[in-house]
Amino acid sequence: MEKERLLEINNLSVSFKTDEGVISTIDQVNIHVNEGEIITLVGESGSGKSVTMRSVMRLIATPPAVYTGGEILYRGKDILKSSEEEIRKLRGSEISMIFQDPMTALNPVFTIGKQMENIYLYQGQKSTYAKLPRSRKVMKMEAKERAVELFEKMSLPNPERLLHMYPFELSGGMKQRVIIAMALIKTPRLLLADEPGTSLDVTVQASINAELKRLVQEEKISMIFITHNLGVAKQIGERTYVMKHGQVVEEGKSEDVFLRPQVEYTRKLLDALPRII
Amino acid sequence: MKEPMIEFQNVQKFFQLSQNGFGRTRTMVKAVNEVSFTVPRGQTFAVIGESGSGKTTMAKMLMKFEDLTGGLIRVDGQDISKIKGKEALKAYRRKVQIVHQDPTSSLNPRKTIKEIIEEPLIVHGMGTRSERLQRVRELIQVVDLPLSYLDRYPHMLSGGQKQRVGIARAIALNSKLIILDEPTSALDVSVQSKVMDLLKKIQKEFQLTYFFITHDLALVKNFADYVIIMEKGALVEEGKTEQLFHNPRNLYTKNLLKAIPVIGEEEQRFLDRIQIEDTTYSIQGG
Amino acid sequence: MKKYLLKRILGILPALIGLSVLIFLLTRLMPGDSIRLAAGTDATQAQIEALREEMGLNKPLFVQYIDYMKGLFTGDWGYSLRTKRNVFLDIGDTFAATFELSLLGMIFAVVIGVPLGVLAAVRNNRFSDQLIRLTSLSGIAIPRFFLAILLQFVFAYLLGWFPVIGRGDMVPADITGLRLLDSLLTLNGQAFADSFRHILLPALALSVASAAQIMRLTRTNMMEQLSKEYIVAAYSYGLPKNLIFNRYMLKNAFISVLTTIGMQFSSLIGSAFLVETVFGWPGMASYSIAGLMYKDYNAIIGVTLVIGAIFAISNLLVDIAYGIIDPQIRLGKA
Amino acid sequence: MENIIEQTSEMNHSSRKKMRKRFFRNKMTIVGLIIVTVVVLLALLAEFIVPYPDANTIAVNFKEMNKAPSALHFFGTDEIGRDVLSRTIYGARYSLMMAAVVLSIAVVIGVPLGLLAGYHGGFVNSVIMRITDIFLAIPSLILALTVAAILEPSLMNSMIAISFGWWPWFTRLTQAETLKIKNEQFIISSEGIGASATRIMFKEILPNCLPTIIVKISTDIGFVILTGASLGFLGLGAQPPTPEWGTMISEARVYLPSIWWSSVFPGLAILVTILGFSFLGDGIRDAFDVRSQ
Amino acid sequence: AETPDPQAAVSGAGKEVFQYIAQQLVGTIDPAQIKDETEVIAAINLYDPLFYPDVENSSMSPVPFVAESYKVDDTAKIYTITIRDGIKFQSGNQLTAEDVAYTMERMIAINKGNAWLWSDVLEKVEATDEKTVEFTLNNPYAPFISTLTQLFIIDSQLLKDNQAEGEFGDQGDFGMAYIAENSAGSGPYKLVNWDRQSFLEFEAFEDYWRGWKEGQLKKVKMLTITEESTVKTLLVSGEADMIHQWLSVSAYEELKGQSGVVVEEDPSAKLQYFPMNMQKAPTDDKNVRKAIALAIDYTTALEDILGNSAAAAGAVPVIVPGASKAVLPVSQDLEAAKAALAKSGYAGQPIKVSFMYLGDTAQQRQFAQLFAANLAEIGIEVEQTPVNWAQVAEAAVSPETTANITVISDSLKYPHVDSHTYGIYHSSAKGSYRTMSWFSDPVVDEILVNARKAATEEEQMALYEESQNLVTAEYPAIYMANPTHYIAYGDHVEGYEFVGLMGYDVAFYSLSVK
Ligand SMILES: Nc1ncnc2c1ncn2[C@@H]1O[C@H](COP(=O)(O)OP(=O)(O)OP(=O)(O)O)[C@@H](O)[C@H]1O
Ligand SMILES: Nc1ncnc2c1ncn2[C@@H]1O[C@H](COP(=O)(O)OP(=O)(O)OP(=O)(O)O)[C@@H](O)[C@H]1O
Ligand SMILES: [Mg+2]
Ligand SMILES: [Mg+2]
Repeated sequence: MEKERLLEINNLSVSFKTDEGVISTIDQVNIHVNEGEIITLVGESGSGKSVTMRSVMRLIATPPAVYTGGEILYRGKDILKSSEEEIRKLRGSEISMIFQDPMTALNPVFTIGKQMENIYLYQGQKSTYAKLPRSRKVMKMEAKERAVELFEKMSLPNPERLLHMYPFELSGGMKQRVIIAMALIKTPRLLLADEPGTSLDVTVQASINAELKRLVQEEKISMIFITHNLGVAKQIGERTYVMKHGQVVEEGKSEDVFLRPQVEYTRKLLDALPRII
Repeated sequence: MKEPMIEFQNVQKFFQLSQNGFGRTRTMVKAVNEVSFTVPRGQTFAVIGESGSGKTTMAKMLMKFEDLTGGLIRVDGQDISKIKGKEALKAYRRKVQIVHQDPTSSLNPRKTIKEIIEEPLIVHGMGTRSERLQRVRELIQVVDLPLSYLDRYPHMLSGGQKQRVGIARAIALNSKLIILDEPTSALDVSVQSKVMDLLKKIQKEFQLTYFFITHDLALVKNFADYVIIMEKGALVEEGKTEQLFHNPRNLYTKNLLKAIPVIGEEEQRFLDRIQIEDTTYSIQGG
Repeated sequence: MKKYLLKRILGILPALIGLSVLIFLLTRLMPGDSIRLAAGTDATQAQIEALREEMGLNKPLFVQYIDYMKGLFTGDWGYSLRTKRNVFLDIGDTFAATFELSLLGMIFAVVIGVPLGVLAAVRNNRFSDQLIRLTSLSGIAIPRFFLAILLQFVFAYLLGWFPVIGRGDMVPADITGLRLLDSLLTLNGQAFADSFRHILLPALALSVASAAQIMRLTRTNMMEQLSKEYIVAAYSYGLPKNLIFNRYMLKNAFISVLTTIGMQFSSLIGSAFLVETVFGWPGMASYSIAGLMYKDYNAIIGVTLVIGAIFAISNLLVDIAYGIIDPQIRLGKA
Repeated sequence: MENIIEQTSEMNHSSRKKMRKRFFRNKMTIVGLIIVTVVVLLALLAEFIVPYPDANTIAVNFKEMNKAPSALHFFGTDEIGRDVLSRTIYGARYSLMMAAVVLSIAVVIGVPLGLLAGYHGGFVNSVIMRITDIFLAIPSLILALTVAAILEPSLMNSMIAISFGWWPWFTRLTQAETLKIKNEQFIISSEGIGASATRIMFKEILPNCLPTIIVKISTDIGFVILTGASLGFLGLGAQPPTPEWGTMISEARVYLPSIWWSSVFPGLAILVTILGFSFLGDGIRDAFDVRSQ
Repeated sequence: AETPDPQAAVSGAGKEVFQYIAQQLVGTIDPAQIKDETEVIAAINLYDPLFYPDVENSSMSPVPFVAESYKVDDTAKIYTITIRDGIKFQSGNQLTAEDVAYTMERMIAINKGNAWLWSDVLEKVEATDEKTVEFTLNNPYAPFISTLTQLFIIDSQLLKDNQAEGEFGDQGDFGMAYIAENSAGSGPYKLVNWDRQSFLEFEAFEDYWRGWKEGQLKKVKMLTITEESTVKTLLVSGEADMIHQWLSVSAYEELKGQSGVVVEEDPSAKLQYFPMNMQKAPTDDKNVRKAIALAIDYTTALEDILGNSAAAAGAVPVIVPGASKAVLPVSQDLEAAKAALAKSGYAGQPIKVSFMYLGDTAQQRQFAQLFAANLAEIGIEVEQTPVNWAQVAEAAVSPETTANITVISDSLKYPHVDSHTYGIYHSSAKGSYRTMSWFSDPVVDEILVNARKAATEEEQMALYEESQNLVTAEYPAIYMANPTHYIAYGDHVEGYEFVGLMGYDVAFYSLSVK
């Protein structure tokens, strides 16, 4: 049974204007995600995974980026043609993103609680002075409850205390979990996870990935999971897209892509993996 | 039997933290605590452990960048704590070389590849200018890079190429012991396998001993002869690679094995066999 | 935080002691005979010798230094050869004026520099950004004394909007010696207005270069913030722009601006000497410059140490502010 | 083989080209470059350019004193009838020389000390940095004033006086850079090779500090000129009849506002020169892509 | 807004303050320690001297002031002075002969400031009764009465009441601590506020013995500003009422054109001259000095630099009684200069002279440049040494440190020709900025001593003139000008009268405003 198309990237092309001239970075990329689905995006460094995802969030500055073609349809509406206002309303509440590096993705001078609260209160608002839908006090309470709930689900110890801590007081693993919780505080429909925790220890990374997958499934959130680790890709996504030099070279059910690769490039990548038996 | 290349006997290294000027209150970090092992010649000896478990500290002690807090390290039969004075140190460092984790920061961005590879030769006063140049050319061919790269600066090279330059420099002095501190963790899988192949080739060619630090168990499986596992400064498990994979005993080792992301069904089954009795595995992180 | 502060305070002392030794040596190295200068051209040899003895200048240098340092803590800062008074009193008379001027200059610099910097960053490379940058550079490039003369000429002489010189005649109750503050404390609006009219031009002349520096730095820092991952993240959460700019970015950008404020304060106090000369500001400048000309040992040492101390304290305050803003330091994990 | 060489030089070329491109990206940089070139040329060729070469000598012409700008004297004449334009052009020489001398002294003293302190750390670092702190504990203008007063005012002495408080900044900068760089792995590698401390400091660390140092030099040029002018203003800088800009302003300011030309033009010269160097400095910074402090 | 603000009244009163701008800070207000012009200005307004120049008759010769009359005995050694009746100190005490004696004793004991005028000549001072004080000299001393213009009478009772521990035995500190901060005189003004780094504020002393008339100044602020352009701006903008005499000539020329400003010019008793160090090569050779004196372009100097000043005729300003008529102004004669140089012991050698001047004074810079150009014409190189005033005083200490030529502007220390003859050229006067020629001649010494004790005025003046003739023949200095004395004030100010004695021109009592 076909589910609803949540996101559809059609023939997306992106170029960058640099000192050396205009460089085409994303070339005719097609990706889609259905309601409740988890897909993975793999590819070597620089293949354009992050640029594609950030395009969905409209987080790439233009210039230097130039959208040379294609469309990004979120529930049928083209994100690339939306106004700033509309985008701001989407961000965080409909589509959320988890960033690659936990060390730099948290604002160092505010407590975790404050940062979560800000998102809960002001997400989608035009300005901090705008009138809030509910009483500020009530919303702050709600924000706190929701944050604690998410922290618990991410197996973070001592969630209440965590709210009063600053990023530098947390370990890398904890930060990465906090970042995930932040992205989910407004319960988006679609989560873009850009290589969460690659800079962390293998064991920590493995458990974070497991927790993330569980949480997303529990909350019925769709997810695009980016990684360059083929093993991880296989374990997490139902479907997989393989990217190379800004193009999608192979896509399909993860089982198929990894066990029966159709494309030479995918095969080469798989061969390069060290075998343990 | 030949003398081992490296011998660690109850080696300890403690760091003092938060030294304030007044009180005597000090916190100790036991970076390496009572570790003993021997590394035979001509083999690859792998050290595995999570971040902060003391791997790099061991490498630093081997390089004589750090003194020991306790115990003894012998390299090539020589107690390295006895090496004193500039000249002796220089001579020792001809024997031991290191390849670092991050290929970008391990090359001086303001020097050409030629200058970088040539540096050890100059420092040790080896050969005339033209002889040195000859040697640099040889070396760059050993690591499969085109000669034309000699005049390039590091930023014009890809990660894998930079790591090759690092390797060329490490073998320039004909050192027999090379420390590899996570040499491929910053590289893509496909590049990683090429660099590892190169390292294997060179090892065979020059009979090198590798002290191989990593946190990637899968890599170890294909590359190392012997493995030790470190956890919080202590050696928690050791053994021949095969043995360790088939019969892990330590909880942490098991967790590490379970965390290897694999593709094949067979491999998955292999990992699934590992039983973890204790399920209260808590969160850790750097 | 406490430990951090204690460490900072203790860190200042060696530098100040070092400074005292340095200046002490420098003054004794001065060629020429300051005692003769002080005694006056008509003084006899005996008079000169007497004065020399009175000043303790025939003792060994080391002893002189120790004596001086002892006096420093008991309020005996030595006798000024020129004014014939305890240097402590002389500096006390002039200190508040210089301090008020520099302080207001600093406040102006921040109040002008930071918002302009933010504006320039927001309008990155557009016309207004270029204009702000060009003006700010000119602000740095124009000699402060020259700017002071120009401001005085235009606003006091040609337009007559402000008084030419001085601090004004309306002296509020002397509480801190800072007239603006004192008149606020005593709710004396008249005196406040008068003091403000007098201090405005000199403080402005003083602040321009620093404002320009702060503006440039704020701009650079804001630009740097723009590319920070947590700012991109903040956008991705759909947060309003003003929240991102005014809190997330500015607070971080301001931390590094803060560190230079201490430095700017130092250059402000230095330049206050120039500006005071032009605006007849009754501060330490004329006292110090005359002190230098007359080789008035104790005056030079006194002034230098006071300025060194202000500088150190202002850096300390900056550090405290820094600690308050930067949680990493506040929570003592630095 | 030929092909390879060609390819290499092309790569080198393109990196330099990138730098050049970054350098020229901002139009202000070009303006700065032009200003600096003109000022330097004026300084070097003053004798051949100035309309009244004797403005730099003891010649006097009291009949022509304090004359407003005219076709004969574009910038007017000063208190003894000398051509202000000529003196302003000569002034470029002294101001630039001042900057060059002060910064040379500061770099020669400051940079090696900074390398030493940063690289060796520990006791050496403490001693050097504590001494540096002493010099930094007081505004550099005031330190320069004190030293200038001690040394008897003259151009040479004001340069010494300014240098006195200038080198610590270079020490501090170099030390901070060295601290950053010394933990880079390429330094550890060099140590691992057995390279000597001197070699590491000067061959490995120094080249990496250079961009920062050069940027600092380029922005400092203006500040040195300003400080020199301030000393001149307080009568402790270059002495008459030296046509140093600060001294010229200082001499002529008594005639303000009616006789404005003899102080305003040297003032403008300072302004324009410093603007030029600032623009250029910004360009150099962009070229090296070193973040401003 | 209905109720009048009491503060507004105060600010309105601020307008009544007469503002005078001085060029230099006041270091001390103790009459026993005052030295320079601004200090004398402070003294003349706070205190009353025993004698005062005869301003009413436009003469500098001293007339009794606090003194009522005086007598000299036949030996010309004992001066008996009667004190005027009814003079009250600001403290309310009556001014008596006791106070005069105390003032002089204190002066000698402290031995600073003007003490040198009397320390060598005074044998004793004694108040013989309430009204009479007797000065006994050890030698006849012709200018004695003139020097008493510098004796400002102190309230001895007040000082004794406020005496602190000190080095002067039963006189304690001679009230030095007290008088350093407070005025203790009978002068027309009381000190109300003194900010040492910028201003003094005076207020009229209601019971002043000469009384008060409508329009006289009630409140005066004497403010020190060193920036010349600021001083001009202050006067033109009306913020200042009167400014000092030390601006550059061009500044007064500029001010002349401004509406509402009066620039007053007077021929002065100042002497602009350039002592040549007679004990340092090459100016130790009379012919070199002569050559230098003849090489200078006096016309340019007088017209362009000094703004139409009178040429100096020798060592004593022309308007001072006793100035020698035989000495004439020198004028440029390059041929004669070259001839003199050829006769000198340095003929044929490269000659270099050092020239010391105040670098921050426009006029002196102009002189330096002019001299350099003029002397180059006869082959003498000038090494310019711009300095500040402190350095001049310092250099004056010995012949070695004194430059070959120094720029000096000198005014009468007391209204007597003795100030410019004995005070400069007698061998006993040494080591001050006035004596940078290092002139020393036993014949001149003797004439000067004789002049001081001469029996009749005629004889005395003849001796003073003779000394001048002898001195100038040696070319100890380049005598340039008796420069015009400038002063500028707003046109609402009346009553200004030029006196010519240092500091006396700025006696606020003589002024009034419309
Ligand atoms: N702002 C930019 N200006 C110029 N080029 C850019 C910019 N951002 C990205 N690129 C280029 O776009 C390409 C794709 O980058 P992207 O970050 O999407 O790679 P990625 O697949 O996410 O790699 P990684 O696994 O290393 O994160 C790269 O070649 C990169 O250099
Ligand atoms: N110079 C030092 N001073 C204080 N503590 C140190 C120092 N060097 C290392 N440590 C501490 O010693 C422990 C071991 O560090 P080490 O660098 O050897 O770990 P590692 O196993 O190499 O980790 P990674 O995988 O992150 O490289 C860590 O807790 C570290 O914080
Ligand atoms: Mg990416
Ligand atoms: Mg490590």
